[in-house]
Amino acid sequence: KQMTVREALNTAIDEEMSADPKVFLMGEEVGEYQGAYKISKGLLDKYGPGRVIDTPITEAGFAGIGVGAAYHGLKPIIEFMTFNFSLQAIDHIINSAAKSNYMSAGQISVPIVFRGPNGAAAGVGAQHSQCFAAWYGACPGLKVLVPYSSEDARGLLKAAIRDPDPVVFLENELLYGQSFPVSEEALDSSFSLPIGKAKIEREGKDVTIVTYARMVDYSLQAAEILAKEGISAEVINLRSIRPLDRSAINASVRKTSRLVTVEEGFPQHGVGAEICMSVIEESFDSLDAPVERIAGADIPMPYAANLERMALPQIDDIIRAAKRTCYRSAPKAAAA
Amino acid sequence: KQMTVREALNTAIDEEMSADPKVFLMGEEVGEYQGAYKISKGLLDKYGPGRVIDTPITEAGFAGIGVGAAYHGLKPIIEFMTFNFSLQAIDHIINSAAKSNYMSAGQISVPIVFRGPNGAAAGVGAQHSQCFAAWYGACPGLKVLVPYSSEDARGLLKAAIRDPDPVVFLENELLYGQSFPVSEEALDSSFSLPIGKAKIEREGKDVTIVTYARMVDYSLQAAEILAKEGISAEVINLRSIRPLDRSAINASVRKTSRLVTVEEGFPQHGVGAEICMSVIEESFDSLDAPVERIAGADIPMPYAANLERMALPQIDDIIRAAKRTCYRSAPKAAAA
Amino acid sequence: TTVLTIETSVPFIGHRCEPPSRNVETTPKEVLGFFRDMALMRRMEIASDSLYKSKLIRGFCHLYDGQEAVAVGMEAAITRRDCIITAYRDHCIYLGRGGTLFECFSELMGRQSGCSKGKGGSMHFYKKENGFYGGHGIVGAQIPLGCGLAFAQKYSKDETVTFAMYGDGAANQGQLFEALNMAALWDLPAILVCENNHYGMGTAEWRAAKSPAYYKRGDYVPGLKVDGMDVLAVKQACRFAKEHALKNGPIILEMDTYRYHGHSMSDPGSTYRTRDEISGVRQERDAIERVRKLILSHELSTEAELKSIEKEIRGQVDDAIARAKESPMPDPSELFTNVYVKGFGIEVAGADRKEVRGVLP
Amino acid sequence: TTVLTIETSVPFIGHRCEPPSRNVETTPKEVLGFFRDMALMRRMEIASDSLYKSKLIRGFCHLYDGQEAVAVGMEAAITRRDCIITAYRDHCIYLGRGGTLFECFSELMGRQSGCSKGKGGSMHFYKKENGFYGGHGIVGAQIPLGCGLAFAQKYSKDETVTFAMYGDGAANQGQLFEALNMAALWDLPAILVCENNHYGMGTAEWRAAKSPAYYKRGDYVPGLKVDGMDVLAVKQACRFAKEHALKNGPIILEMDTYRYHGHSMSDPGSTYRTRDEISGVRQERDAIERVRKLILSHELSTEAELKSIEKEIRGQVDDAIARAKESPMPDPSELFTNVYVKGFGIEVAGADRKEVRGVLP
Ligand SMILES: Cc1ncc(C[n+]2csc(CCOP(=O)(O)OP(=O)(O)O)c2C)c(N)n1
Ligand SMILES: Cc1ncc(C[n+]2csc(CCOP(=O)(O)OP(=O)(O)O)c2C)c(N)n1
Ligand SMILES: [Mg+2]
Ligand SMILES: [Mg+2]
Repeated sequence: KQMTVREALNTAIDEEMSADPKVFLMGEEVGEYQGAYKISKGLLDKYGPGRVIDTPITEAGFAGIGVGAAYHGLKPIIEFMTFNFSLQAIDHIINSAAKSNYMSAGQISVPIVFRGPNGAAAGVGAQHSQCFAAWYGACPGLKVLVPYSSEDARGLLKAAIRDPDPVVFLENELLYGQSFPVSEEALDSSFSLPIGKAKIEREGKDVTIVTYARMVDYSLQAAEILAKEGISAEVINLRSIRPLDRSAINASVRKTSRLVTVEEGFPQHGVGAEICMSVIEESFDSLDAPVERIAGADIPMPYAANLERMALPQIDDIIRAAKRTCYRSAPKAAAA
Repeated sequence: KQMTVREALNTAIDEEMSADPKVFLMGEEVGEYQGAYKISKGLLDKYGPGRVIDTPITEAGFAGIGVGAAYHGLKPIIEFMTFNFSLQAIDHIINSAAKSNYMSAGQISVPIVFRGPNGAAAGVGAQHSQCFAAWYGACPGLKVLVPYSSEDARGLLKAAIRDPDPVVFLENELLYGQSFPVSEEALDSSFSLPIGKAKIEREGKDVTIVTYARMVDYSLQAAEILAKEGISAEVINLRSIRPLDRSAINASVRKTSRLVTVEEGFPQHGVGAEICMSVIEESFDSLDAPVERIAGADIPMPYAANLERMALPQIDDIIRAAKRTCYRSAPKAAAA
Repeated sequence: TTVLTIETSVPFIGHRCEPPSRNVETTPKEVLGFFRDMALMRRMEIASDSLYKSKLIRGFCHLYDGQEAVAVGMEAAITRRDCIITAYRDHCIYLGRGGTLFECFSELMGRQSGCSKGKGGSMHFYKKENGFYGGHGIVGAQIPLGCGLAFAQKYSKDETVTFAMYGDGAANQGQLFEALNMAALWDLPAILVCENNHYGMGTAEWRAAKSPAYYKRGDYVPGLKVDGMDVLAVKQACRFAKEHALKNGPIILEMDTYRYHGHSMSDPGSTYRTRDEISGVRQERDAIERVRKLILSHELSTEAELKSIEKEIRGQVDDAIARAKESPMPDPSELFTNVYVKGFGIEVAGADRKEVRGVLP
Repeated sequence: TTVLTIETSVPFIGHRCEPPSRNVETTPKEVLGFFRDMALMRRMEIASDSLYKSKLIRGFCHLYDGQEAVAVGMEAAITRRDCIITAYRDHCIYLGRGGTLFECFSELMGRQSGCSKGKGGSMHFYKKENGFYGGHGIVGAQIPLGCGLAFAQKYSKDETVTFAMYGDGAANQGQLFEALNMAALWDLPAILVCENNHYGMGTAEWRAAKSPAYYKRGDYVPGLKVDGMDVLAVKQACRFAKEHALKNGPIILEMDTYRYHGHSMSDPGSTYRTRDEISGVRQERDAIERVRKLILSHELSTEAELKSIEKEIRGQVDDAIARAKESPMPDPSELFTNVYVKGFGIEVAGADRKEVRGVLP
């Protein structure tokens, strides 16, 4: 069976709301408008305005209300229309949610999910295109999930909602409409995926490509092309940025001896840098070539289509980096 | 001459305010109270309430007002009582300040400084101890400075105030009272330090220790002890997290072949990871040992003195890591 | 020249202030200018709608048609040394501040000749030399920014004011209350203009605000409720507000207005409001039709002349679009310019730092 | 038992509500309990001051002496199923909710036996089983959090309410206005208690707020101004507010109170206010002295008996301190516990991940 990521998220929320009356959904336009990106379609009708709650445009306020409700034992799902707007509420995510269980020595747990689209969409400019995986992933107390496929979306969101800790759940707008095959098992309402475990999307032996979210798609396409040129790439879909599955990454690199990281976010202090560090820490001697990093350009996102394309990783970039690790260089005409 | 970091910051602001009437200081308790940490002592008296402005406890509001004033051509210095509270205002730092010059293709420049103490103080618990160097350092459009000594503080703050771009200036509360020698040159009101250049605080040949802010102090102490044991450590004080002085770091590592990174912040996606990546990217073949990372523990900051100590890098940690890079291990009794 | 005195559609309603007179002075020239300016804005937005549908404009695009009287009436009361800042629904504000159709369409299509060289996009127009400070995508953020502009004006003793525009949805944002408190404490010459088009995206005002009387939401700050579909009322209110702000500090203007289009191009705009409601406003309150009637009833011009103005406008718009379409995309070297004013000659990386690198200017 | 009816010091002042009666019903037992509870709090804070000075307490430490009537009067009107949340000035709220002196001093000294096992510190006390949700260090953050507790109470049909406490300085925070709007839209049983001690750190209320009438700052939300130094007035107001909130949604209580100490231990508390002002409040409005007088004038007890209560309290405090001092620091293994409820057995690193590693439970 095929299912879009949108359906996967929608059914995950639906099933968890029907399983647990403590779960509710709150955010801007989640109810009557059916979600700015229609993720919550039908839920207001089904669960009513007591559990599907439209808020004013006041992220700090409703994120704080969500965290307070979680302190009291409810299980809020807080939707940010996009994660760019989570900056208004980030103090509650970090200081009110992530740290409370620790500061209270376990008295105040915070079973909450913050979710919404993260990173670049298409043509939405600098203020609406930022990826927050590295930022949230830096913070102890949070769990940070980054689904790619429909199975990821369903399994990880269900796990997130059931999890007793605060989870930042980063979706991707450009994947919402994408269809993926889903297994019977994944369609079961009891389905969930383990938090903190990466998935090997494609096995390979020459180079490991570690990536997440939409870049898994690009990396798989790159691997396909590389295969034709005789390079066998292993593609790891992280699924979870925090906890980071260091053992899966290191196991793969110990096999392939080469590593390319791919992310859409800004490079400095990014996910790629951490993956590199984790491999240097644990598998330095296995590396046959420098780790290659492909990331968003180190600039605010431009609007113009040609610049936007240059500002984001492309399949070619991944291929080129992978070849470099195998010491086959294919320089690109200098563009700037 | 000796000068405390507090005096260095105070005189830097004072001199720049006296040199340029467009410079003003705004924040909580900066005026009548003389600054929560007395950085602005005497400035209200000297410049009056029109230029030393006490605000209500509304960071989003006054940071936004500061950025707006900078759009119009003033040069605001916005003090956060600590950078933890910058989370309330972070949207203005990122979306209103860092991205405007780019989005407007150079029409709207934002000559503003956001400054205040960053990272751990002593015994102030999880909500008041976070280091934001890696977060802000990830964002194009910002410059991020991290002074260690009094000369750093004076030279970098003066550079920041004069700079036409938004600067995040991360001070350290525990260094405010510390005295450092300052040169004649640094006392001159024309003094400033270049943004984006690291400083070699101590030359060495066996291992490079790259660090910033208070950890420079610890690293220098570690280097001293290492020297007694025959290991010559080069200590690099980054001074600037963004731009990151990749060439200074790589030049040093190419000399020593070994690298230890030291930071107080959380490890994941931290400054150490980026430094490691930058060396892997540029000097992979020079590395004789895995890069070693010393960082804040991956937990919210605990209050109790013994736990707090374990949560922060100690001199011993740096020594041990440096020795590991030289293949002399000295394991520590497992503590947890 | 003749001076006309026209009565506003409805009385102003004041909060902690004595409202200005309903009788607004104007001239035939001004009224005809209003017609032309508003018609031009309307046409530009309709054309943008088509360009979006033919995929020449990408991403978010928020149209202003219906609300033109606010932009035009405001300009009539102020100078270009006064500042304006607004949210993402910014095309017409830009035009009102002296921007050209060509730069506007170029920006919308991401061309080098755009007002932000194609780097900003629909939501990020600016015209600093005429006091327009954008074009902001984060709901509510422009309010403290606007108060900051006003802070700078007062600091520099400019005797000018700032109009910070925001929607009814934005009116609940905490940073509004933070900024307003400071503006009031420090008597900043800030005018908060709430363009109440009665919906924030799909949310009706009363579902988002316990008290949707936005002109009163400053509590201790004065406010004025204005018919935002009556360009003369807007002008009168803005003149009044400017005077007030220079003397006494901040004031809120609630402009009762309406957007004809959906929130952005992805919103049909008809699920949360009835078609009757929309057509009712068009028929009874439309700002351009109001001015057309005024012109005809006062015989300032003829129906035929107005039609020919409209035709001329269509030509201008079509021409600007044609030229914009011909304009090149930004040069790839633009990728790395403007990240900083002063880049120290530092290297900056593209997606693959080993291939695409720039040196910051 | 005897019922006493006592008149409050001053009348309540209502905003958009009919204030409750000045005549408060109480009993001798309750009044004596007030005396004991407030005296215990006072003593605890004075002792904390000494412990801080002898460096047994580290970091920030914000004392509550002067404001005891708020914590005690509030508890008298509510149950432990009602929730309280406050800022960093939290020791006495914790005590009021049934916390012990021993756990309090242990936490202050960072011991394993502390109410947060030494991990929280002065600002982060909690007692969830009695409805106390902390202990928050970020000014204003506890207000939406408190509205969230109220949200949960309403969601779960608990028929209970939440008291969200904040200072006059916090009262300007935008998130207050955001949360209040939602609380009002959704009729949440949230009571916003503004403890107006007239200074936020070194800033007098009028320097931080254009309108320091905090009970009115909810604008469209009802409010009540209360003498926060009169424990019976506080009790009356809280009872009134609880009833109101269950029926009609949020309400603001402004408690006119005073902190005797500086803001925190680093603030002498005397640069921005006069010593006369402080001693004036102590002499004329002190909450404990008011109750002492009440007890003596109504002959509910004797001067000697009250002294002996105070002596007993001193003993309790000294004893708790002695025991807390004996208590061990947290075990190093605690470093990695409670980061998550469910750690999946994942490894977590200390400063040197190759040496100190924990496995998350
Ligand atoms: C902080 C933030 N939250 C959410 C959004 C998404 N968003 C963009 S416009 C909008 C509605 C704003 O409505 P209103 O303020 O009434 O202005 P209007 O669109 O009607 O002009 C929303 C929710 C945003 N851009 N910023
Ligand atoms: C967001 C934020 N900004 C600044 C601070 C620093 N700070 C701590 S308490 C305080 C004063 C608060 O005053 P008030 O709300 O009146 O409470 P009081 O201390 O008088 O009880 C300040 C500025 C903080 N903790 N959080
Ligand atoms: Mg609107
Ligand atoms: Mg106070």
